Amino acid sequence: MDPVILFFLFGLAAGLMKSELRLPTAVYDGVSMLLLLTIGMKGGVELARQPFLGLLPDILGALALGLILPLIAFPVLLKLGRFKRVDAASIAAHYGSVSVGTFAVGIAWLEARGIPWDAQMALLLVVMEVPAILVGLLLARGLSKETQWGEVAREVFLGKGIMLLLGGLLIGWLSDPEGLDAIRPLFFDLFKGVLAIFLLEMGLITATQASSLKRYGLFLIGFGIVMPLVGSVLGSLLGLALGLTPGGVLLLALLAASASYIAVPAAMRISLPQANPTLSLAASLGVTFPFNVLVGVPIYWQLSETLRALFTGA
Amino acid sequence: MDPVILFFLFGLAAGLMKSELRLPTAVYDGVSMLLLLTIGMKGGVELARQPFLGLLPDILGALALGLILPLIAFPVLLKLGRFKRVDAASIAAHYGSVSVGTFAVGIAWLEARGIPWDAQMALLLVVMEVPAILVGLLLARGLSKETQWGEVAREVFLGKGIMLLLGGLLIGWLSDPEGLDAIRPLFFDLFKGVLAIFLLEMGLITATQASSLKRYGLFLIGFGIVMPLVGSVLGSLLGLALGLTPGGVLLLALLAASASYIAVPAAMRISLPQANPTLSLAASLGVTFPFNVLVGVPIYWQLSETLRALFTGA
Amino acid sequence: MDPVILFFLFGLAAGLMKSELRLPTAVYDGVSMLLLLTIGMKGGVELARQPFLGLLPDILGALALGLILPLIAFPVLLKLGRFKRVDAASIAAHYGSVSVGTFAVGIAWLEARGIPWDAQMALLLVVMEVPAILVGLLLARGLSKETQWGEVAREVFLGKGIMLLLGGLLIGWLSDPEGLDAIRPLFFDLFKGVLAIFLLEMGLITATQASSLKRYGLFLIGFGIVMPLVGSVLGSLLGLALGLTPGGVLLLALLAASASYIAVPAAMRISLPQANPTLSLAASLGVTFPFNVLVGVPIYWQLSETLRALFTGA
Amino acid sequence: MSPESKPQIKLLTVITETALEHPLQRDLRTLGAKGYTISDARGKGSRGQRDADWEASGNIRLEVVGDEATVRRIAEHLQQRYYDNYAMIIWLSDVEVLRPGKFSTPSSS
Amino acid sequence: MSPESKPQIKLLTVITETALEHPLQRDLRTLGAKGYTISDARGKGSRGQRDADWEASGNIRLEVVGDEATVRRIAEHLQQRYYDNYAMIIWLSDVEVLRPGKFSTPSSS
Amino acid sequence: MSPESKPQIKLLTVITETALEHPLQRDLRTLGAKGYTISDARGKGSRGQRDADWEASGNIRLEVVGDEATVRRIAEHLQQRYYDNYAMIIWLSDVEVLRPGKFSTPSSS
Ligand SMILES: Nc1ncnc2c1ncn2[C@@H]1O[C@H](COP(=O)(O)O)[C@@H](O)[C@H]1O
Ligand SMILES: Nc1ncnc2c1ncn2[C@@H]1O[C@H](COP(=O)(O)O)[C@@H](O)[C@H]1O
Ligand SMILES: Nc1ncnc2c1ncn2[C@@H]1O[C@H](COP(=O)(O)O)[C@@H](O)[C@H]1O
Ligand code: NA
Ligand code: NA
Ligand code: NA
Repeated sequence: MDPVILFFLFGLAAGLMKSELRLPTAVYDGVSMLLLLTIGMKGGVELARQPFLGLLPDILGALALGLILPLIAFPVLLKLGRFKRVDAASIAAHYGSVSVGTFAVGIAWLEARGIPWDAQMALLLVVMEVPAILVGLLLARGLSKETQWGEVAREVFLGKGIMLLLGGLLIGWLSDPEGLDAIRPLFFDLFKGVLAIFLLEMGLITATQASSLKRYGLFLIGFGIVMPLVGSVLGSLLGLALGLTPGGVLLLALLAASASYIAVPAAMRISLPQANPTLSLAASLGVTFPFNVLVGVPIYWQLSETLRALFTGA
Repeated sequence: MDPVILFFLFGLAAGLMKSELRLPTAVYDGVSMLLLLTIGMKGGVELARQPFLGLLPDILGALALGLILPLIAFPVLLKLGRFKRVDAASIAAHYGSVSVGTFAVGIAWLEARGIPWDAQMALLLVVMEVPAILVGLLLARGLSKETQWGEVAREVFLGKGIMLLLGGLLIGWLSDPEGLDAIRPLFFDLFKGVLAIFLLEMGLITATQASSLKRYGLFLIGFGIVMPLVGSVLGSLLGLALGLTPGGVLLLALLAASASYIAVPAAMRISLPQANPTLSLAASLGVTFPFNVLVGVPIYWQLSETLRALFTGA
Repeated sequence: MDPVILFFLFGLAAGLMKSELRLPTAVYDGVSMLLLLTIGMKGGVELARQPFLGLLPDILGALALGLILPLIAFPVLLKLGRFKRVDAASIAAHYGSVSVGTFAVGIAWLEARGIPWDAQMALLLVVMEVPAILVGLLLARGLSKETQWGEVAREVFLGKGIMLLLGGLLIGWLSDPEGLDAIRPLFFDLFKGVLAIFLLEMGLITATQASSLKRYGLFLIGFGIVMPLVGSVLGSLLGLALGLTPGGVLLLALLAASASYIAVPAAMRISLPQANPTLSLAASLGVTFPFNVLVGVPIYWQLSETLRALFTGA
Repeated sequence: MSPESKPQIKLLTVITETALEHPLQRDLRTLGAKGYTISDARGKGSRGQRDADWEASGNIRLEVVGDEATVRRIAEHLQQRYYDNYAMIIWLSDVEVLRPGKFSTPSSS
Repeated sequence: MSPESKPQIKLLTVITETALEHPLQRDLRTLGAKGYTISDARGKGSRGQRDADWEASGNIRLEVVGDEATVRRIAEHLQQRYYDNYAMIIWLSDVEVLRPGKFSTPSSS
Repeated sequence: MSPESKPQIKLLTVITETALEHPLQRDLRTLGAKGYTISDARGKGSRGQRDADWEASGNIRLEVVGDEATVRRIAEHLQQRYYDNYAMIIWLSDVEVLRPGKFSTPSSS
């Protein structure tokens, strides 16, 4: 088995056993920062290698995906799940946005198999973080004057996650290759080890969602599994339509399937405080994240290859 | 000289000079976690390579060693050292258990010399952490009803140290070799550098024991040197009896010689609060740890080789 | 562009945009410690390779430079800048001392170009940290009895920075080459990546000086640029007089040009509390550090090469 | 120290979610606090365990010293604005500030 | 604010060894505390310097707000159970809690 | 709890720059404090924002419990020695210490 996945399972088991194992916050923060910077830089390096032409359709496609996904999730949560309006809107926003940890697992999975992916994927990751937040706020309160959109934008764009991804992208883009070689040992060679440590902590955090899950029951579990499957289909189709490589299609499917557990919760806590944060975290962190990491990636690979065969006849 | 040892001496000197040098707690915690995981994984990788047969005698032997060592130490501390019953019991428990930092130094010493060791040593390390704690509690209070054995077991088994060692073992065991290659740069290539940082902090901590040592005097110093020598003889003999490789015999001698300064103090503080924690820390951290790290390892190597020649005629 | 510089610019931009990006204190501390140890060790390794003869002139020269620089800066700050006596003295002390972060950037710059430098530079770095502090205190209060020189010396010599540099020097000096190879992956291979992280945080910190700069105006900005230029000329000349290699001359110019932002502020806060710390930090951190890192290094290289041609006729 | 000579100085202590650190700082500026102190904390209350295990689950401990009127105004504002939707507890106590001059709006400072 | 209308609310502050964090949390649950706040600390007292240099040598600072009876019961329990064997100091002070309803067991809540 | 039976015990709280941690510890030793507790903090006051963003810009929160005379002596010393040149705020409050014996110099301990 891939040790990276074993680290996640180990964290999950330790957490469920209520062990005292815990990563110091500073270590977890440091590890997350490294991942975000590295993912950004990997993207930036590739972008520098090829013409910038033709990225606009990809960006618009990713934007659209980020807008549509919460619109699919919202009525389901409201009608079937019988959640309050604000809670349905907040959960929907989580699923329209993306998870960088999940994306990192996807990258590691492709790297382990030597499958390349499209340079712009890191950029699309950034693009997909934001729109669902706006949709979520609109769903919750309409075009209410109360919403301080400037505030929301500041909170999201100046948040740690997007800053590091964009910063990494720009650094990767503008750096000379020899310069990059000198920082490769820290940012690139350690990538998978750092991801392992990150997943250990994610396992521990996932375990803390168990009690919320028990309380809020089966519907959230079902939603947390079905919604990513729906997302992965849409993501695959968009990837194929955009003509991405197989690796790129997988990553877009994974982005669509993943749910935010950092940027969106933080934005919702400030902009939509009436929404219960434990609901959305239980779903995105307690169900969807482990589902994607443990079994989702190969499923989406299979799915995207099947769809490719169907549509391209290849 | 080995830079790893120089890092320890540097920390010790800086501490004794009352410099302001200090590792941030989060860095120390992170570094300890890496060491524990790596040691576990190194063990697990080897275990995966060979048949599991024949480990039971080793495990039983290690358990016995962990039970016998505190029984040797206790009367000496009570009669010769004139310590209170609870203090004698607590110190005895520290010496029956083991120190992972010391074990890591032993591994680095063997690696530097290209001497292999037996796969199960990391497992025996885990096995030897616990029994002495139980013996210590029994020595202090007999089979008193007051002792909440369930509590004690939870505290010990779910503590950070054992969790990480066992987790590492399992991850190493179950991982595919290619997967491990991808995390090697962080966990294996950095091992000795990380050990150096760890020993720097250990030197600083050791220095904080100087004042306690001054107060509690010569007996503790003598005990902190003689007891590991006794332990190393028993450990060597057990290793030879179990038919371990020379590297394995050294590591078992070192485990027996080492005294706990993390797991046991934490367990004693909760389960035997009347025992004075500065006494046992002064001995295990202020005397035995530096003794083992600075001069013990080569002595035990010599010793174990001599005993091997004696008994096997080789 | 060199990614290391891009990391600094990224931090600066993020800081000026008031993003929430911030390195956890423990990570910043850990990263600084690694840099200091590595710089010390790099120096120590080289010192071990060559005869110790002839270092005395270099040490005396560096000491003299550290004494002269604040004597040049002080009257300018007092007369032209119209600062209070204590503030002029404190700022002068900052510019007589050195910045390890700047030195690290210089080393990385030389390494990237394959230019060697003299082994003793790390030693001279240590030598130049201290004397300016004493000059600063003397300038502020004369040989006042109030000054507890013992205290000052303790504060400076036992501070984290000098301890780690000296410790690293000694470890590098006394270690066997094979031993060093085993810790190379952490301390040497990661050096430039660690420097990148460090500069990211330095950019963020530099940005926090913007408001002080606005308040204290143009003089500080001018001083923060002209003073390093003056220093670099003196440093270059001294380096040439001492017969250093081109790399060594550059590093000495850079040391003279750099201003302390850790050791001296800490010492001044305790020993000269009447001095306003925001003034000296605004200059050294808000102006001189970015100037040296962004444009200073190549300027000083050009300068030192020109001076070399002038004086040696080479 | 007779009650008529000095206005009562109060210490306001607020324990709440880390997410509110920035918004609270803005509020304090608007509401006329002369200063504040923040430290990190964890805890448990009517809205569950807040373990500081990770970013979103920590608490902060905010302290504001000031004259009674200002401090009560701040407390009431925070309660009204945040209490319903955030984990939060607020308490007041009497303190004596050395150099209280800066907190007494009427006469000095 | 007349003493007969409201029960006195007290703040209990305990400084003790980090090792007691989990046991104290269990005790608080048993003894009926409605909540608590913990932060990290270091210090010095009759049982020596506790520098937080490493795991075992740090302190925690525990705060519990509640009605006087509950808080005194907790304080006495902690003192009895831990004071002899652990570094520990306990103090009480008067506080006024906004929305104190939840702390007054008799009438409301 | 009648005022004549017990001397008043006070809690002194000081928020100041991290740079003063060591000097203050020395002062407390000299001035006869029986103990102290320190934790890390950040904040804002008349001398600007202190964000703890990096080493030199953090605050500490120092607490000393003791009999009124000792605590006032300490407070006055700190104020005199540091207040002009360092970010610092000092306040006092009444506390009741369990086992206050060790703080009352006259009779016991
Ligand atoms: N009775 C209490 N005593 C001390 N701290 C409390 C108490 N109740 C709540 N807290 C703190 O305030 C935070 C929010 O409380 P709550 O809104 O009741 O969940 C908790 O996480 C605790 O840190
Ligand atoms: N007089 C005091 N004022 C403030 N904190 C104290 C005092 N005495 C003790 N402490 C704190 O309580 C902890 C335990 O105290 P002790 O049991 O007296 O060693 C110390 O490490 C300090 O953090
Ligand atoms: N009114 C206040 N309430 C609470 N804390 C304060 C107050 N004023 C100042 N402080 C704290 O004391 C530190 C120094 O204050 P100052 O000397 O006024 O800048 C600040 O950084 C704050 O942490
Ligand atoms: Na998604
Ligand atoms: Na042992
Ligand atoms: Na200089």
